[in-house]
Amino acid sequence: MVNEQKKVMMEVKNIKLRFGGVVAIQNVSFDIQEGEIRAIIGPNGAGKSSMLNVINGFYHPQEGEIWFNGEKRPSMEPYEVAKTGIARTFQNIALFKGMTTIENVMTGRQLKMHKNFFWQLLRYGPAIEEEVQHRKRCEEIIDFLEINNIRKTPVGSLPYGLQKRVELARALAMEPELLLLDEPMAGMNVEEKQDMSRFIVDVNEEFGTTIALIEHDMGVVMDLADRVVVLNYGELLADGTPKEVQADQAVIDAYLGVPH
Amino acid sequence: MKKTIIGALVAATTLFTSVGMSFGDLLVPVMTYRVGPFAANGTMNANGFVDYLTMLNERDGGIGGVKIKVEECETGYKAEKGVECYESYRGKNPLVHTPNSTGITLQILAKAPEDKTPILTMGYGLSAAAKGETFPWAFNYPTSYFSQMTSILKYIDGETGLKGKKIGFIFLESGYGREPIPVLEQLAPKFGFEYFLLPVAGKDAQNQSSHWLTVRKEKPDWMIMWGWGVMNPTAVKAAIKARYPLDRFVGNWWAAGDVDLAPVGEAGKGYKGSTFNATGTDFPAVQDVIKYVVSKGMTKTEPDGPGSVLYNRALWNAALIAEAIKTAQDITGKKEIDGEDMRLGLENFVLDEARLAELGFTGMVAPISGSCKDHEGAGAAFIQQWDGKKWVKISDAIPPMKEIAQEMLTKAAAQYASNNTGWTTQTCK
Amino acid sequence: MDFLTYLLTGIFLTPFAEMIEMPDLFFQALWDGFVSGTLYGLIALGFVLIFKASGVFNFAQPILVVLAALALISFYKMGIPAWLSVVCVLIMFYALAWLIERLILRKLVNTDGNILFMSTVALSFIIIGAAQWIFGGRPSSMIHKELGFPTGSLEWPMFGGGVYFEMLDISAAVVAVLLILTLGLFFSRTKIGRGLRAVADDPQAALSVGISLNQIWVIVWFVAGVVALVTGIFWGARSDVSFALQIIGFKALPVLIIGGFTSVPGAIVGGLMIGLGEKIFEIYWGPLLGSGVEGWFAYVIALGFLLFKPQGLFGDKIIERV
Amino acid sequence: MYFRETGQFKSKYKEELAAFPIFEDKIGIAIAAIIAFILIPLFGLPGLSYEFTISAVMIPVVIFTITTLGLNILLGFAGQISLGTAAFMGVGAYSCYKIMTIFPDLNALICVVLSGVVTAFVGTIFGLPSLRIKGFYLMVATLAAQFFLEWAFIRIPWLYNYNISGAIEVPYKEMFGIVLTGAKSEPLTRYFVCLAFLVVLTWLASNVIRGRIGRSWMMIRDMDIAAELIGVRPLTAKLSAFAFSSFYIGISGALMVFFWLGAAEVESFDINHSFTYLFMVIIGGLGSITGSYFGAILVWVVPVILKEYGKSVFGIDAFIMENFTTILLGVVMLTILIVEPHGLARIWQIAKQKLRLWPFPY
Repeated sequence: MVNEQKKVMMEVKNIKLRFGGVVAIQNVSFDIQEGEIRAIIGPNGAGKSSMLNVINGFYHPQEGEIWFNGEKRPSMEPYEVAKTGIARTFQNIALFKGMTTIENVMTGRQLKMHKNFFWQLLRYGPAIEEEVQHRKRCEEIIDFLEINNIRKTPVGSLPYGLQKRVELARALAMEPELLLLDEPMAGMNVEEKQDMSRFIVDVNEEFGTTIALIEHDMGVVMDLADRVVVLNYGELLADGTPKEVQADQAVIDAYLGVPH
Repeated sequence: MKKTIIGALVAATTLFTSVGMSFGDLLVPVMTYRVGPFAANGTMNANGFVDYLTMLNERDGGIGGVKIKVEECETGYKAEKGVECYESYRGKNPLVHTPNSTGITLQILAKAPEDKTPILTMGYGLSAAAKGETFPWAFNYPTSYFSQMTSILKYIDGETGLKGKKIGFIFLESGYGREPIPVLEQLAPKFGFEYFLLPVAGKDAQNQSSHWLTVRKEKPDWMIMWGWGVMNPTAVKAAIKARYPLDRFVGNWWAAGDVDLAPVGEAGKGYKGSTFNATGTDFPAVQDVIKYVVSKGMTKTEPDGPGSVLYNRALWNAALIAEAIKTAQDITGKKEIDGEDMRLGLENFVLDEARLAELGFTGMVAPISGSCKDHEGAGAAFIQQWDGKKWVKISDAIPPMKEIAQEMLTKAAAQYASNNTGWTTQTCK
Repeated sequence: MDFLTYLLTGIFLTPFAEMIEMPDLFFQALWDGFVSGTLYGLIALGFVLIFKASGVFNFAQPILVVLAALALISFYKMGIPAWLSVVCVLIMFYALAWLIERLILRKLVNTDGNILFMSTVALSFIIIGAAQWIFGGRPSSMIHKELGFPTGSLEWPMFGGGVYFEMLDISAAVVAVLLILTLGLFFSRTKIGRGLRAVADDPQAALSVGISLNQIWVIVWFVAGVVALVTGIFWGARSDVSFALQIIGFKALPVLIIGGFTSVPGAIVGGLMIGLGEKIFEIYWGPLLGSGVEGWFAYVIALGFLLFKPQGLFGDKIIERV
Repeated sequence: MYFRETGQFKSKYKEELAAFPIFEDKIGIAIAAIIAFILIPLFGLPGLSYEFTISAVMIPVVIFTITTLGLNILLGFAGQISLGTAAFMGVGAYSCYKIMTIFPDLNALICVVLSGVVTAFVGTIFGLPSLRIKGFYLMVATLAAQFFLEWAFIRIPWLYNYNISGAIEVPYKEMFGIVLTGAKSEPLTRYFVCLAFLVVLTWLASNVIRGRIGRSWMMIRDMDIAAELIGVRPLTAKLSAFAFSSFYIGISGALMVFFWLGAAEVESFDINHSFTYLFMVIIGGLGSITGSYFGAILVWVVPVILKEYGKSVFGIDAFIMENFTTILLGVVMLTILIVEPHGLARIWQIAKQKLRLWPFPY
């Protein structure tokens, strides 16, 4: 369903990332096309999360370049990367425990709200208008992800599955161009996985957000992803449609282990 | 549940009655500090003051037949708590305030005229308060810090001369410690001596090793100390460690109490201090206090209290207030007097040799009488030396350099009045 | 212009000239700095012990020093012979450690660091109130003579003047070194020592391995009490025992920053650095700034460390994971 | 049953975001306002002399509530611990004194606000370490600020206009004919000035906290890494928290000296006061505005009243009462930490919840 000459949104060229002696990523390059669901898979410690952190500006690679929307991106701080429209969720949930669900989702709107300090003080006229307008956008996302019943409960007390969904809601509230999902379905039971997959597909189709997805469950990856990148020990193992990757011998060896 | 309600009711009623009752008494509040780094000295001040007034109640049934109600209020030598204590006596008709701290005095000095209650800071407080016309409501009999510093400098001049000498001034970093610095600034060029300042912050009072290393560096001929609380023994100990000759080390009357040198003991031999009251228990007034109060156990004083420098001075402080109350009663003819009458008493009492003999203070303190213009009395101070166990008087009374001190006091008073617009003054006839 | 020259000479020239001109004073300053450094190190040691073993930053350690000193003097005043009153203080500390563990630590086992830290601040307020009530607020002199520690001082004449070493300070340094060695061995060699380190890393894991958490914590607080007593004796001997010691106790915080939280040698090296640095800076550069700079010097040094080497010299690196 | 929220639905988001959406909250605030503005000025507190109530209990409580509010913004909402509160109050006091002496005819209230701005600036500078260090280390950095400022207040004579005693005296100031500061001012006028400051500052604080900036503080507090990834610049968030909180603390420092104490020495800004303010925030409840009120009232009023009753009714002398209140403070703090780490504010919320179901246990 995705034709070849799709515009490339992000391209990562021979990234090399080292922590002291440990090499996390060994010159990996791949691209993410606009509007597609790009999966990144690989065994534990393959460098998937590190790659996400590189895109996010949290880690700065020793070598390699990142191209975004056709321009070479200078080395940026995480909050600058967020400004360019890249949102993410976290492997082990990073919600704001001191706030309720609606407040957490509202934090996604941080970058969109610009009323300066003076208006904030008075919270009158334009300041309150802006707040209401963004609040409306959040309510839409909450309806979209069907978490209206937990709107006022503090996030810390929510079950695991719902917390993941609130995190997705927060990321969506940023209205990102590129959404990075770090194992959104880890630790979920079957129905929860189905719900989350449906949401991911809806987000991709309805909002047109490009999604980069890290996931272990091959079943989910196969039917969700348009293209798949396989990493192993920090190196690029394979890159292609799910069917091609499934057939690739190197990938099977990596996953099922090779007697050598 | 019932018991607590009754308890609360009783509490409320006694409170109201006690407030009412105080009008029948002569309420003399005193701010004390039995807690914190200044506790040792503060306890002596408090006990002496309270014991003397209790003695008057026991022996003569109060003053002019009216019982004295003396109330302590804990300040821990902190300005904030002092203000709190002052506020807690508003509306209870206190006769006079005894802050026992220069810091607190500065805070309440502006409030006293509004509440018509005089402040007596005996030998401490704002020196400029000596000028009665500018400070109608503040008194610092018998002598102020300016006068004392001139007396000490006169003593040094007598011992080794001042010309070409170097004097180190180590002082507690507070209103109290900084008060006499203008005297040094003024007299240094006049007498041709140089001086350096060694401020000791409250929290460094116990850690003066670097201060005394600077003393070794500067090599002064004389050291003068304006210390209080735990700073005093620490300073003398540090001086001994730094091999500084103790007979060239003079503390002011708040830095030379028994309680300051007891912890140093024999090693402190030679350290000098100025004072205006003699030590020892063989004065009739002290004997009465021991007989009527201390021996009957109606006091918190330790046995070593009576006769010590600070205790006797506190007795004299209470005696001054008692005499002023008596004078106020005589002038106004009223038994229960208020703040305004007390002010008159403080300006008109007469404590000549004869009166001192009656009260039993002969030989302990110099005679002094109140006056409208001069709220200080420019009293003399004499020097005593620690001989390892007790204080020994080694000089007779050294009057302050009157003209210099008075001129500085007038200037300081004028400056204070100009700083505070709308400051009430009085003109004496 | 002359202000600039005054400033430059004041910073670079006069101090060194003074050092050369009066070397005995310089060595005396070094010795005094060394002694106060060891005492800062001892207080910091108390902090490290409890932090290493229970992950709790014990804000009450300085007040424990004051409590130990006051208790010792009061027991002695009650007529108990000197060394016996030391034992009484140790018994008191064991009971206190047991109470603290039972009433506070047991209930706050897995709360986050801040709450535990705040509880020790509250604890220090309770101890201040109780100590003042029971032992009275009056500063009193330490009974180090009765404890048999030598008094008087040695003199080392040099260049006309002389450097004076108080026997008391020497014994303080000796005892401090002994204490550090025993504690260093205690932590690495003995069974309990290893248990302590395990508990510090991860209380749950230690529990699963069978180390009884509560018993370990009582021991730790007791050992911290012993360190507090030693510090109290020597610090009290140098200057009277009173509650102002607590403020000086806070100087141990910068020592911890420099030496690192979890290392015993770090506490001592940090202590010495602060002690020496403070003394020299105060004597030679102090007058330029109006003196009294000792109050904040240690903290400014610590701030410098914080910005460039947060985990201090010996502490283990703090790693932030996403 | 007293606290029935049901039946109060919000049709518009705007109502949802109002300061006190629930009707019962509105009543609660109204009652508190009546007590503070009308009852106490007229009758004072039962059992205490009227002047004492106003000038030794009420004025300090109002001032310390502003301080606690300021520290709560920094510690409760932005998660940056600070032990330099007392020193920042000192900065507020000394800068207000300087402003008043340099511009003698400037209105007193403007001087107080300006001193708040100056303190905000100084606070931000001392907040810079927070960019690199967190938690306990930041606390030691603020300790450096505390001790350095204490040293500066004594050693820079310019700050107290070179007057000998080193203390600052309060000049005589008046506005619209009413005497505001100086010895002649009525305690009642000073009380109302402080109360007005408190009300305005509370309103501003609650606005900012529920807005964008407040949310960025809370994000930094809960998980600063995630906050950064969502677009909150740690520098602006942390420094704005320090600035805003120091503004409040500076104003409370100026009010303390010019509208309560009447003069000030360095001792009123020492480290022990920083601990007391920390207690007020923690006992009151981190991250809650009503918590700041509870904390200030409990930690200041209870000991003062205890001392007053203890002295006059039970004749316990001040020495024992002083120690007793210190112990009591420590014990209350510990129980709060153990029972409910979020302080009185959370206990109040639980109480509200219980009120909703009142006759029924769950």
